[in-house]
Parts: sequence; structure tokens; C-alpha cells
Amino acid sequence: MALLLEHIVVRYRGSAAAGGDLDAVREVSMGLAAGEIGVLVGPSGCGKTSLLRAVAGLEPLAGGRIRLAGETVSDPAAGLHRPAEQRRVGMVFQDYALFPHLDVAANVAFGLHALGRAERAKRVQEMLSLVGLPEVAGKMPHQLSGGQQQRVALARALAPAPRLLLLDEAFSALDVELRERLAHEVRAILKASGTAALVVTHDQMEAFALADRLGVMQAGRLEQWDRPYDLYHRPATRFVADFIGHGVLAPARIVGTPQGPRVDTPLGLLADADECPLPEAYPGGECLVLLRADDIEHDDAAPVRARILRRDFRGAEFLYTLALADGLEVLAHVPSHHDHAPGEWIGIRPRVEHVVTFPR
Amino acid sequence: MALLLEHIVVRYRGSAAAGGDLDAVREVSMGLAAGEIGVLVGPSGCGKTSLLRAVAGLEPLAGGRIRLAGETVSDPAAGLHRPAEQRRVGMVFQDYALFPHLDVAANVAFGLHALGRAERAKRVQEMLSLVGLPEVAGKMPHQLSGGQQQRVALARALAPAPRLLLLDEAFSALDVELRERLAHEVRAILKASGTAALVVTHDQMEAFALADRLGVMQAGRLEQWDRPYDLYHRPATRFVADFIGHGVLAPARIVGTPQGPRVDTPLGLLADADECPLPEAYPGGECLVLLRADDIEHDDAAPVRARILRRDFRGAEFLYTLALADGLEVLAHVPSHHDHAPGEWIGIRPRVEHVVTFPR
Amino acid sequence: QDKVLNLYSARHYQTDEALYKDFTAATGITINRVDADDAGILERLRTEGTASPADVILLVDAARLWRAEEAGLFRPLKSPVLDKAIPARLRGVDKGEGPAWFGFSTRARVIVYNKASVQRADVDTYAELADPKNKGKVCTRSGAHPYNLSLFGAVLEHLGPPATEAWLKGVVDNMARPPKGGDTDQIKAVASGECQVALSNSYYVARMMRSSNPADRDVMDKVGVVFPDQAGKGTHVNIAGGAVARNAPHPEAARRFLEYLASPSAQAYFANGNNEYAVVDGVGADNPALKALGPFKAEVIPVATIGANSAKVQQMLDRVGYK
Amino acid sequence: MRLLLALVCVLLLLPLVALVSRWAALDAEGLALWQHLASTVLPGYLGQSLLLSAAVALGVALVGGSTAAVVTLFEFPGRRWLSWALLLPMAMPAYVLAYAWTDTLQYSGPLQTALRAAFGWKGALWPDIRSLGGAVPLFVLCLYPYAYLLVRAALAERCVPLMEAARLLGAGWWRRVTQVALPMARPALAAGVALALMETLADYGVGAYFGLSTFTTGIFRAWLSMGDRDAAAQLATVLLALVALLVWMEQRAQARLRFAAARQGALHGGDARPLALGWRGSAVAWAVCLVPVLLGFVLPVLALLRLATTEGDADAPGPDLSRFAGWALNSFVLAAAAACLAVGLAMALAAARRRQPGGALDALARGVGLGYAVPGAVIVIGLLWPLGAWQARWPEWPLAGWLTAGIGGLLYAYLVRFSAVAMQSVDAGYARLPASFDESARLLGHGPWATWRRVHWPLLRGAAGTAGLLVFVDVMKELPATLVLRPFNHDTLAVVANQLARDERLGEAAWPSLAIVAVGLLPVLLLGRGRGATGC
Ligand SMILES: Nc1ncnc2c1ncn2[C@@H]1O[C@H](COP(=O)(O)OP(=O)(O)OP(=O)(O)O)[C@@H](O)[C@H]1O
Ligand SMILES: Nc1ncnc2c1ncn2[C@@H]1O[C@H](COP(=O)(O)OP(=O)(O)OP(=O)(O)O)[C@@H](O)[C@H]1O
Ligand SMILES: [Mg+2]
Ligand SMILES: [Mg+2]
Repeated sequence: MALLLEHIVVRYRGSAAAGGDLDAVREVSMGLAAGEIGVLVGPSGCGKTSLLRAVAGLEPLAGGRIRLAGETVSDPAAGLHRPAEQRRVGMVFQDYALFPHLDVAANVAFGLHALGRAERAKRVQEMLSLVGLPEVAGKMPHQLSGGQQQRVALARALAPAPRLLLLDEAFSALDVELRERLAHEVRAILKASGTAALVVTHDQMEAFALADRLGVMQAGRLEQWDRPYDLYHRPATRFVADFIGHGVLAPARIVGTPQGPRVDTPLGLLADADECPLPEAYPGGECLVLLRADDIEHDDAAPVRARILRRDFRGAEFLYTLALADGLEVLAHVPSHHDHAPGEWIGIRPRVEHVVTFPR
Repeated sequence: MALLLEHIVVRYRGSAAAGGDLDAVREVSMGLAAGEIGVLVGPSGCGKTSLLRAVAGLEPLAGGRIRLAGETVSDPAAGLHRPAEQRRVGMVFQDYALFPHLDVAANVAFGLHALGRAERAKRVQEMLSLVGLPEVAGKMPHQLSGGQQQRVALARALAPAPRLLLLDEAFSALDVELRERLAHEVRAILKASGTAALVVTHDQMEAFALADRLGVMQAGRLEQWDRPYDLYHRPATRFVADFIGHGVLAPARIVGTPQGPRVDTPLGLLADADECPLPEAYPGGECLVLLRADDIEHDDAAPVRARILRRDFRGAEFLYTLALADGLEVLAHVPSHHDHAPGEWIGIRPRVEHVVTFPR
Repeated sequence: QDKVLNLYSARHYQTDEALYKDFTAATGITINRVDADDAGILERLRTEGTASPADVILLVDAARLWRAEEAGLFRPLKSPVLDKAIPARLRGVDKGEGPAWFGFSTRARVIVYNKASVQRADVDTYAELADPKNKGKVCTRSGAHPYNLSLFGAVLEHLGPPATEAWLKGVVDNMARPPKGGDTDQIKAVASGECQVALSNSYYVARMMRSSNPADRDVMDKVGVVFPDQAGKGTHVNIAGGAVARNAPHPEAARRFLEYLASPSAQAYFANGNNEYAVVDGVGADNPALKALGPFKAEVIPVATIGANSAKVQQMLDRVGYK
Repeated sequence: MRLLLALVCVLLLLPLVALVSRWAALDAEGLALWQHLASTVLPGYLGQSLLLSAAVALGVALVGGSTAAVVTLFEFPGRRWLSWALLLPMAMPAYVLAYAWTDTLQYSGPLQTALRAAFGWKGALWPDIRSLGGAVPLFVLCLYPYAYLLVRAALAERCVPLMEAARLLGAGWWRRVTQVALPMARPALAAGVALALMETLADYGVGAYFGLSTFTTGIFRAWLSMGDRDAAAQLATVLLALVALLVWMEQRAQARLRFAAARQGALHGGDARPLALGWRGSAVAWAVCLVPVLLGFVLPVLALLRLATTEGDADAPGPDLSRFAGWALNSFVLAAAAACLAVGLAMALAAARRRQPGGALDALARGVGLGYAVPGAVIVIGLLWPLGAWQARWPEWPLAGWLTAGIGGLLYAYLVRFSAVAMQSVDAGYARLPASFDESARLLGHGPWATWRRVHWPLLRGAAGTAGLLVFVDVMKELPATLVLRPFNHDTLAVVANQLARDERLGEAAWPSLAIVAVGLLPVLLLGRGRGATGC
């Protein structure tokens, strides 16, 4: 394991006036193999940054243990805390933290003090090219745009080839195109060098694209730590189901049919779903079922009809917020050539591949 | 017009060493009616922040003119520059810029000095509730997470009810859910009060959802300023076509058919497309056609086959990068239950609603 | 034969340089010197203890000389030369090994007054400074200054505590303004009319009388000088003196230096260079200012008593509000 | 390293501890003395000291803060020149300023005499400057540069985005200055005012000359007149406790702010654009800045020159240049050495505390910071006591002899007293570095030393320079410790000036006083030239 967290706790001491102590990270455990990229998502203030800082060695642990490449680096029980500068961990901060007194090249070269002058210059150029800024080497940080600063910070963190890379919303100030390109290239670099990375992002697309392992945090806890596909299709908790993608949890009942158990939803029986639980799983079969926006198809011929409450243009498609006759709201992705106005009634049909249910 | 820019130019003076002077914004013209929300997107460093700063009065213009609600506020030719504090423009900065010596409530109240004490307190609570942070009023900024700080900055900018609101990546540190909710509520507030807003974002989904007018900037120029739907489906320049959404520009030829002109692409004739230009529009009909990822359907029965180069999981769907037999690369969105491995050949079919062509 | 002499001096007179130069020229002994205020010098000496490099200590206040002797910082010296040259009342008490210190010059605490507004007869005793007839006329430097403390200590010896405190109270009541500044400032204040009567050391008066600066002579034209208490116990006199340090590494050089200070040439310097009264009889008669001030009757009082009184005096000052 | 620093701190605290330890010597006689003091003069001492320090603190905050704000936040013709000139009064020792102004303004001085002669007026034309009311402006004039320097540095590095945010929220320049810029500079202002306050409390020269009954005067009376060193030490500890209380209160009030500044990205490399002023604004700016320079430097220097040229005794030898060079060199070497040591110590302490806040080192450093409030002569007592005890205990190791044989003892005393000055300046500088800089450096493999060398030092050079300058001029002006602890034949300008002044030869004392000012100006010039007004 390149990185192993065991029940780590990060606590901020606070005055009673400010609400007392706060456990920003609670008993989080997870592992990352060499070359793997882990991604953390979660609502604002859920403790992502705090977790990264603990891994970097910038916050002391209040409990648990952190192991980097087999070596224990934080273990408050044993009084162990390897200082940040000895962990060989690279980090890009949410606020970049470029050194204002150094130009871009010197910022990037900062971690390369072991290298010779020529080699260092070469590496700096290499990194700056990687982040698409080969020409700004001589500028000062304050002369750069937000996105450019972020990229310089990334180049600086990558330059010394750390054994673990921590990225805290490192692409947030970049446009989609650049962000995808960078994510790809960083991914390639990490894979080639077998470097593990732990990435925080708010962009779920990016999370899915980048992650070997994806985690969802909430209020300091890691709710699920899984492969992206599984996390999307088999969310472990209601929170994860709700947080990932667009969807609603609709009341449903599991019924036995000759073909096996089926889920009876306000949109009708889910026919071709895998992995349907048995009716006995819930009292009376009553449960909640996850209906994602892309599980619902627009089909004028469908028996179930819904009224359009809101329509959000999203480029390739519209996101419709729909109300069934009984008032239940559902979401649906509809290609953008189906252009219906709010207020209209349209036919919809569920098309759920993976049934995800929770107790009511 | 709530905001009218006429050929504005923003220039940064630079030493020769740092590359000399730089026109960060070049001859940009645009208008926003009262209550309208304009959104600017564009690659990192294209001048979005500079444009916003010029509108706010934080950067002097090197040319052009800015009018706010009919009143000229910047006009270098006439030597006019209304100071920022007199423009009644609210702005949320890329780096939040909360006052570290004031607690959250005092930060939000900063622009409300004209109000009475009780009224002020009320307004502060109102704004904090709006951004979902009613309980942090007494905290200091450094005790908040990145996203919380961003929301406080938003509340601070909204509190004095400015006549124009400028948001510079104001939602970038928020998770999708919160971001969508906030965008909606801000939108509602702006609409209700007839306040215009100019928003910079990197999230195209957000741009589409928020914008009444959407603009794409590149290298200081405003390439297009249009309604979102039009911008997506009728990009004015190759750059816009490329930048918005996922797509490729494929070589094509416009041919006359009995049913009228049609575009002949490597994927076959685009059958049911509107607005196809006449073959005479390009020499020999040779042109580039925009093929977006959602213009291409996976259909095993289709005659055109492509090899999967890369597959990116994006939650609801996969983004496939495909190579045709002749080597041309195209992108396709495919629902995530169609799970094919890289290297496989699959059948694809174009389904283009709006034909967008450019000269080769 | 010692070739150096280490000197701790509280004499703050730049003109003393000449004195030291002459000594070196005469004896070949070079002088290493530190000068500071009396209290600091003694503090340093006390701390350095046996390791002190000091040979000779020069102080400018009798009370301090006495206190240092009490603290055992001095080494008594039997010197026939000094015994002969210096009157017994200006030496430490010989407890068998010789006196612990020797006075080399004296200065009188005189009264100056504004000739235009004050009758000499109204200010010719210290007691009259407290007399209601001089109300609003008196100015002095701070009561806590050693020169004043020494004077008041002597008064205490003469009058006893209650009368002294009453006298001090009277002086405070007569003040034209709160105590501040130095003696020269008081003289100038008298001349300018800010106040009419003041206390000063004799050598400041003499110096101004001899000054080549017309402004100074102008001042002196306006003021009169009285040696107080000529009809009584005599004018208060303070002593500047020296001693051999307890752990002097060069006692022989120290002895030679002290003896040199009692020599006519050194004594003449005290009188002419610094306008002090030489302790050796007959020296200094050629200083025109001192000559003009004329001979006077000095009070005779054991230095030890003045030294022992200063703490008591300070408390009285505190009580009567003499700043 | 931490241990070494802690050891140094303990060493520097020794004299203070020695002072406190004198409470152990409190006996019946001592108690009686305390009763005497409490029933007679103590309330007066306390009252005058509090009044004086409150007024001086207010004045220093006003003059220092406003001048710093004017030269950093606004652009007007002559701004750079003024921002340099405002440092000049710093080179002027308080007692010299007191002589100069007293001589000019006193009843018997040239001005009043001439006016009386010319117009036939009688009596005092204005209240005596030698009073509490006169001491306040005097202290303000020579101490405001502390606040000015620290605030100027803080404002020059002020956070541009914050000022912009305030503008967009409709705040005019007055609100921006008072509600954003100055509060952000508050740690610096507080540090400057604290220094001025401690210096005021520790002052003896002006207090004695003006006949003030301050606490320090009381300490000296107890020591010199009553010969009671224990009482003096006990009084000094009361002063210490008072200052400690003040410092603690201010630190508590600032705790939140300091932390905030340390976490936020407060330092912005961007160029802070000062607001251009019209001619009317420029005139006001000139007035605000010129008055302290005139009153605190130009006029006093002229007065000194007048004194030196007209008051001198003709038969006294005039200024002897070769001797002046020697004195100046002594002064300079001492001041420079002390400045280097103090700045080095302050930097090391600040770095160590930043890396690991809280704990014993913090407490020790705070204690060392109090040394500045103790009058130099009292420090000397506190320093000599333990030395004397050592001497008595181990005569074969004559520590005291060694220390006074060279400049070691002097430097020790200077450090005890002036470390606080360097620490305030350096700490104020550190408070402006966001923690994320350190964190980035650490994550890039830099240990404490490398981080210091490559991040802290380049960003703190300004603060270190300021610290050095402050210590330098303070040592130039220092008197009591220098007087007592210096080695043989090692006179400094301050010592010589003092000798002449004690001999009431103010005319001649004017020359070395002017020389102090001149030598003190050297680093001011260097610092002013090396960096522009907004540079730092
Ligand atoms: N220094 C601190 N002192 C006290 N509380 C803190 C501190 N830093 C963060 N917190 C609190 O800890 C919680 C977690 O903060 P953290 O910065 O880890 O969140 P996050 O997941 O990174 O959020 P975001 O996505 O908004 O950046 C928040 O509630 C925050 O207010
Ligand atoms: N103060 C400055 N001095 C010199 N050049 C600057 C300055 N600020 C920005 N620039 C340059 O101007 C260009 C536009 O910067 P701007 O901040 O407007 O970009 P942006 O579109 O906001 O980018 P991002 O999306 O990365 O925030 C960039 O090339 C940047 O390097
Ligand atoms: Mg965060
Ligand atoms: Mg930007």
C-alpha cells in the first residue's frame, strides 16, 4: 500500500464560544496502492482538506494511524509524527500558496534543490510545459491569472517527483478542456512513475474520470471508498446515492413476481433490473429506490406522465425536473432536441440497470 | 442596458523581461439588460478576471467605454474613471478576499454601513441563510473551509443589493449539489430585484444553467456573445465550437442531394440535419463539421465502425474516444450500461440536429 | 613597579583629562579610566569583588564616600604625604590602618538671588529659604539630587528631624515652580526673573562668572551670590574625594595617584580648571572667580552623619512633597 | 536548537529574575519603607506614569499611524522623501530633544527673553515645557518612529485584494484606511506603541530633567537617595508586572487576528497602488508628515547647533575631531554588534516559535520581551546581582571581571533590554506570512533551516532591517548600562554627551549629541535608500 489510513481523526481545538472542539475527520480508513489515484468528493466543509493536511503531516492526528509506503508516519498513540518535509509528499493547496518573492521558475525549482543547475532548469521547463505554461517562467506569481497560478502550483508539486501527490481542488480554476488534458497528463505521469495520488475535487465528472478509487465524505466520515463504477451504481448509503449524480429517492415496494422479485415504483414496475433485493429485505417490502436522471427516459408513448416543473439547459441535454400526478418529483435527462416547455405533461419511463434500494 | 461595454481594452504594463505590455482584454463589446445574467467562459488566462475587474473599476481601461445603467463610468478617451467604491457593483473574488480581522457577520455587514443596526443584523442573517450558513456568523474567516469562505464572500457581495453583480468563479469551491442550489437562488434573487450579473465560471453546465447570455473569450477577445442554446448549437467560430462541449471538427464535404444540400462526413451523410449551408459556401464544398460526443450514437447495427481508444467513466455515461478506420478520432457519449473495453470495434451512427461547419 | 593605574571615576568633568595627563607625564603610569555616576561605579565595584581591576575610586559626594567605606569597598591607606596635605575633617576616619578615603576638593552650596528684586539680607541663611517672606521666589533642582540631599542631611544634623521637615515644607511652600533642571538652570532662572532665589554649587557660579560667553556674564551681572549661614554654622560644603579600591591590583600606583592629587599642581587644577576649592591650603587663590567670591566660613560636620542621613531626608522629602 | 534558544532566553531573563527575587529580601524595614512610599509618593508615581504613558501611547499611535498611513496609502509629490524624513527623529535621544526644546522654550531661554524684551511682556509667556504636559509631546516626537516604521512595513505589504473588496462594497478611502488597512496593521501598530510605552516607562533622563515623579524616578530615588537596592528592585518588578499586564491584554485582544493573518494569504506580491492626491490633499499630507519631522528633528538640531555655537565656554576646548571619531566608532561598533545579535536572536526565536507555537519557549520569549520596560540602570543592578553572587561563590571564576573587561557585559545588557525591540518588529513581520508558505516549503522537502533561508528570510528582510535599525539607534542612545558596564577607556558619544550634560555644559554637550544623531542616521539612510517607501 502506498498510503494506508487507519481510523484517523483530525481535531481542531476551538474555544467554547466558537463551538468547542471540532472533529473535522472522524475515524477514516482507506488505502491506496502504488500508482493508484484516489479521489475524495463531499460537500463543502466535510473535512476533505483536513484529511489531506493530515496525510501531508501538516495537521497532527488526534487518533488513528497513517502509513506511507509501509512506513508509519503518523501515530499519535505511539507519539509518532514524521514532519511534513520528510514525507516526500507533494501537495497543491486550495489557495496555491506560491511564494510571492520568487518568479515562476524559482517557485517550480523550489523543491529541486538537490539537482544540479542545468538539470534543474530542464526539469522546470519540462513541468511548465506539462501544465501548458512554458512561457511564463520569468513572471512573478501576482502577474498570473488564477488558473495560471494553479497550474504553477501543480508544476511545483510535481517537480520533485513526490511519492504521494495530494491535490486539493487543483484544477478548480481551469476550464474543462485544460482540466481534462491536465488530469490526463498528470494521470499518465503518476501511472508511469507508480506514484499514488489523493485528489479532492468538486467536479464529479473529473472524479469519475480520474479515480481508481473514489470516496465520498460527509461530516468528517468516509461514507464509501470504492471503484467509481461501483460507487455510482451501488452507493452504500443514502447520502452517497443522493450526492452522486442527479437523482431522487422515491418510495417503492418490492414485490414477488413469477420472474422473481421486482421493484414497484411510482413509475411502474422496474422490469429489467439486476440485483433486485428480496421483498423480505424490508418490512412489507417498503423501501426507497434511487431514480437517477438518466434512469428515466422521455417517451411520449409511455403510460406514466409527468409535468415539467423546470428545465435546465445543459448543452447536450436538458435536465427536466418533473412532477408526477401524485406530486413526487423526479429528474430526467433529455437530449436537447426534445424541447418541451415547463408546464407541459410528457410521458416518461424508467429504465434502471442497477436497482439501488434503501430502507424508508 | 444595465451594462454596456464598447471596445474595451485592459492593458497590463510589464517589463520587457516579463514579456512587455500585455493586452489582457482586447476590444470587447457586449451588453446586459437589467435582470439579465451574462456568463463568460474561456480558457485559463484569457482575460475574464481582467474584464470583470475593469467593469468593477479596479483596473483602468486602456481603451473603449463602460456604461452602467446608462451612466458612463469608464472612458479613458474622456479621462473618465468612476472609482470602484462609487459604482455600486458587487463582486466575489476568485480568492474570496474576506477581511481576516472581521468575523463572518461583520464581513457581510461591511457594505451595509448605511443601514441601522437592527436592519443590518437582519439583512446579514438573511444573506447567511441564503448561502446556507446561518450558524457561522460569529466565526472568523480562517475557521471556515474553502467552500464556506466562498459562500460568505457571496453573501457579502449580495448584501448591499448592488446594481450589478460580478462573480468570478464564485462557486468553484462548492460541491455540485450546493453549487446548483446556490446558482438557482442567486438567479432568483437577481431576477426578483432586476439586478444584472456577469459571471465567470469554468463549469459549462453551470454556465448553461445560469446564463441568459453566454460569452466565450479567448486571448482577450470575446469570440461570441449569445444565448446559451445558440452558442451551443450555432458556435460562431471554430474556437467556440471546440471549446464548448466535447467534440471534434471532422473534415466533410457539402453535397447537393435531391432533398437539398447534405453534409458528407466520415460517418456518412448527415441525414436529418437542419440549417445545412449550400455547397457553394465553401470552395469545392470542402469544410469542417462539428461532431459532438452526443451527436454520435452507439448502434451495433450501424455501418460505420470505430475502434475504442479510451473510455472515460462519467457516471451516467461513458465518454468514448473512438478511431475510425481512416484514423479520424471522434468522441461519443454512451450510456454506462454499454460497457465495451478499449480496443473493441463498435458501430456508430451520427445523429446531428444542428449542422455546424467551418472552412477547412 | 606598576605601569598602569585603573581608575573608576564619578568625576564628570571633561577637563579632568589634563589632570590625568600630567600624572602620566610625571610618573610614566598610564591611566585606564571608566567614568560613570557614583552609584553605578560602586555597584560595579561591589559586583566585581576580588576580581575588580579597579585601583582608585573617585567620587563626588561625601555621603557616597562614606557609604562605600561602610560597604568595605575601600582599602585604608597610610600615607604621610596625604595626612600632611589634607585636613583631617576632609578624610575618612583613621581606624588604625589609615583613613579609607581622602577629600581632594570641596564645593560650597551657595544661594544665588536676583539683585533687582531680592535683598541680600533676606536670603543669607538656608533657613530663610523657608521663610514666608520668600514665598513664590525659590527655585531648586530636584531634592533627591545628591547635592541637595547632602545639604539637607547637614540641616537635619543641625536642626533635628521635626524642624528639618518643617524647614523643607517651608521651602516647598516658597517655590516659584516645581524643582527641575540643573544648578545652572536655577541661576539662569533667577537672572531671568522666573524665580528670585536659588541654590547652586559654587563651581557652577564660578564657571559662569569666568565664562567668555557674554550671555553668561549677563546672567551673572543680574544675580548676587551669598555664602549662607556665615553668622551661624557656616556654608554647607560637599567633598569630592578618592580612595584605593579594596582589591586594587596596583596599590602602589594607586597611592602615588592619590598623593599626586594632593600635590600643589593637581590642587591648582581643581581650583583653576574646575573652580573647586582646593583642600590644600593656599592653593587656588589666583582663580579670579573664587577670589571674587571671597573667603567664607564652611560648616564643620562629620561626613558620616550626612551619609547616614540621606535616606531619612528622602523620606521627609516624600512627605512634604519636595520632588 | 530550541534548547539553545531557551537557554539564551533564560540567560536574558536572569536579570529580571534577579529583580523579582529581591522580594525575598523584604523584611520589616523594607515593609516600613513600602508603607512610607505607599502613603506618600507611590500614588503620585503611579498616576504620573499612567497618565504619561497613556498620553504618549495615544500620541505615538496617532502620529505614527497617521504618518505611516499617509506615506503608504497615498501618492503625492515628495512622498518618498517624506517617508524617509519621518525616520529622522528616531536618531534623536529623548534627553537631547529635551535639552534642545527646553533651552529654546524655557523662561530664561532665547525665545521668551527676546519676546519679553521686544514687547515688554512680563512673566512666563507659555507654560513651562519641563512638565508632564511638555514631556508628552517630547516623547511622542522621538518615539513615534517605532510605530511609524512597523506600521509602514505592514501597510506596504497590505493585502491588495482586501482593499479592493472594500472599495467594491462602497467604502471610500477613509473607511478603507480606518476599517481595513489600519486594523490589518494593528499588530504592527500595537507593537510600535508597546515599544514606545515601554521606553517611556523606562525613561529616566527626561523624567529627571523635567522633575517628573514617575515610577522610574521613584525607583531611582529608592536606590540612590535611600540606598535601598532591594526597594528599587521591588519597585521595578511592580513596573514589570504592570507592563506584562498591558502586553498580555493586547495579545489577548489580538490572538484572533494574529492567527487569522497567519493562515490567510495576506501577503500579496502585487503592487499596491497608492491613491493619488490632489493639491489640497497633498498639502494636508505634507502638513501631517512635516510637523513631526520639523519638531522632532529639524528644529531641535538647529537649537543644538545654536547651543553648540553660542553657549560654549570659550576656554573649554571645542570639538576635537579625532576624539569624536573614536567615540563615534565605539558607539557604532557597539550599536552594530548589538543590533546584529538582537536581530539574530529575534529571528531564531520567531522561527522556532512559529514552527512549534506555545510551550515554554513562547513564555520565555514573552518574558524577554519585558526587558525593554526596565530602566537601563535597573537592568544593570539586576545583571550585577547574580554576577556578584557568582563572584562571591566562585572567586576563581571571575565572571564579572570578564564581562566588564570587554564589551561582553555591555552586549549582554543591551540584549536583555533591547531584544524586545527586535522581537516586536520581527514578530510583526512573521505575522504577515501565511502559514501555507511554510507548509508548501516543508512539503517540498525543506526543513526548518532551509525554509527559513529560502522563504522567511527573503520575505522578512525588511522586518529584520527595521528591527536592526531600531536596536541600533536605541543602543546609540543608551546611557545607564553603557556608563557602568563598559571596559576601560571606551567612551561612547552618549557617555561623553552625558558627562558634559551632567556638568551642565549643555553647549558643549550639543556636539556629541549632534554626533549621536549623525551616527544614528547612518542606518536610517541605508534603510531608506535600500528600499522605497512602499518597498519593504
Ligand atoms: N483551522 C481550523 N480551525 C477550526 N475549524 C476548522 C479549521 N479548519 C477547518 N475547520 C472546520 O473543519 C471542517 C472541515 O474543514 P475542511 O477545510 O477540511 O473542509 P473541506 O471538506 O475541505 O471543505 P471545502 O470543500 O469547502 O474546502 C469545517 O467545518 C471547517 O469549518
Ligand atoms: N497584474 C498583472 N500583471 C501582468 N499581467 C497580468 C496581471 N494580471 C493578469 N495578467 C495576465 O493577463 C492575462 C489575463 O489574466 P486574467 O486573470 O484576466 O485571466 P482569467 O481569464 O481570469 O484566467 P483564469 O481563468 O485562469 O482565472 C493572463 O495572461 C495573465 O498572465
Ligand atoms: Mg477544502
Ligand atoms: Mg481569473
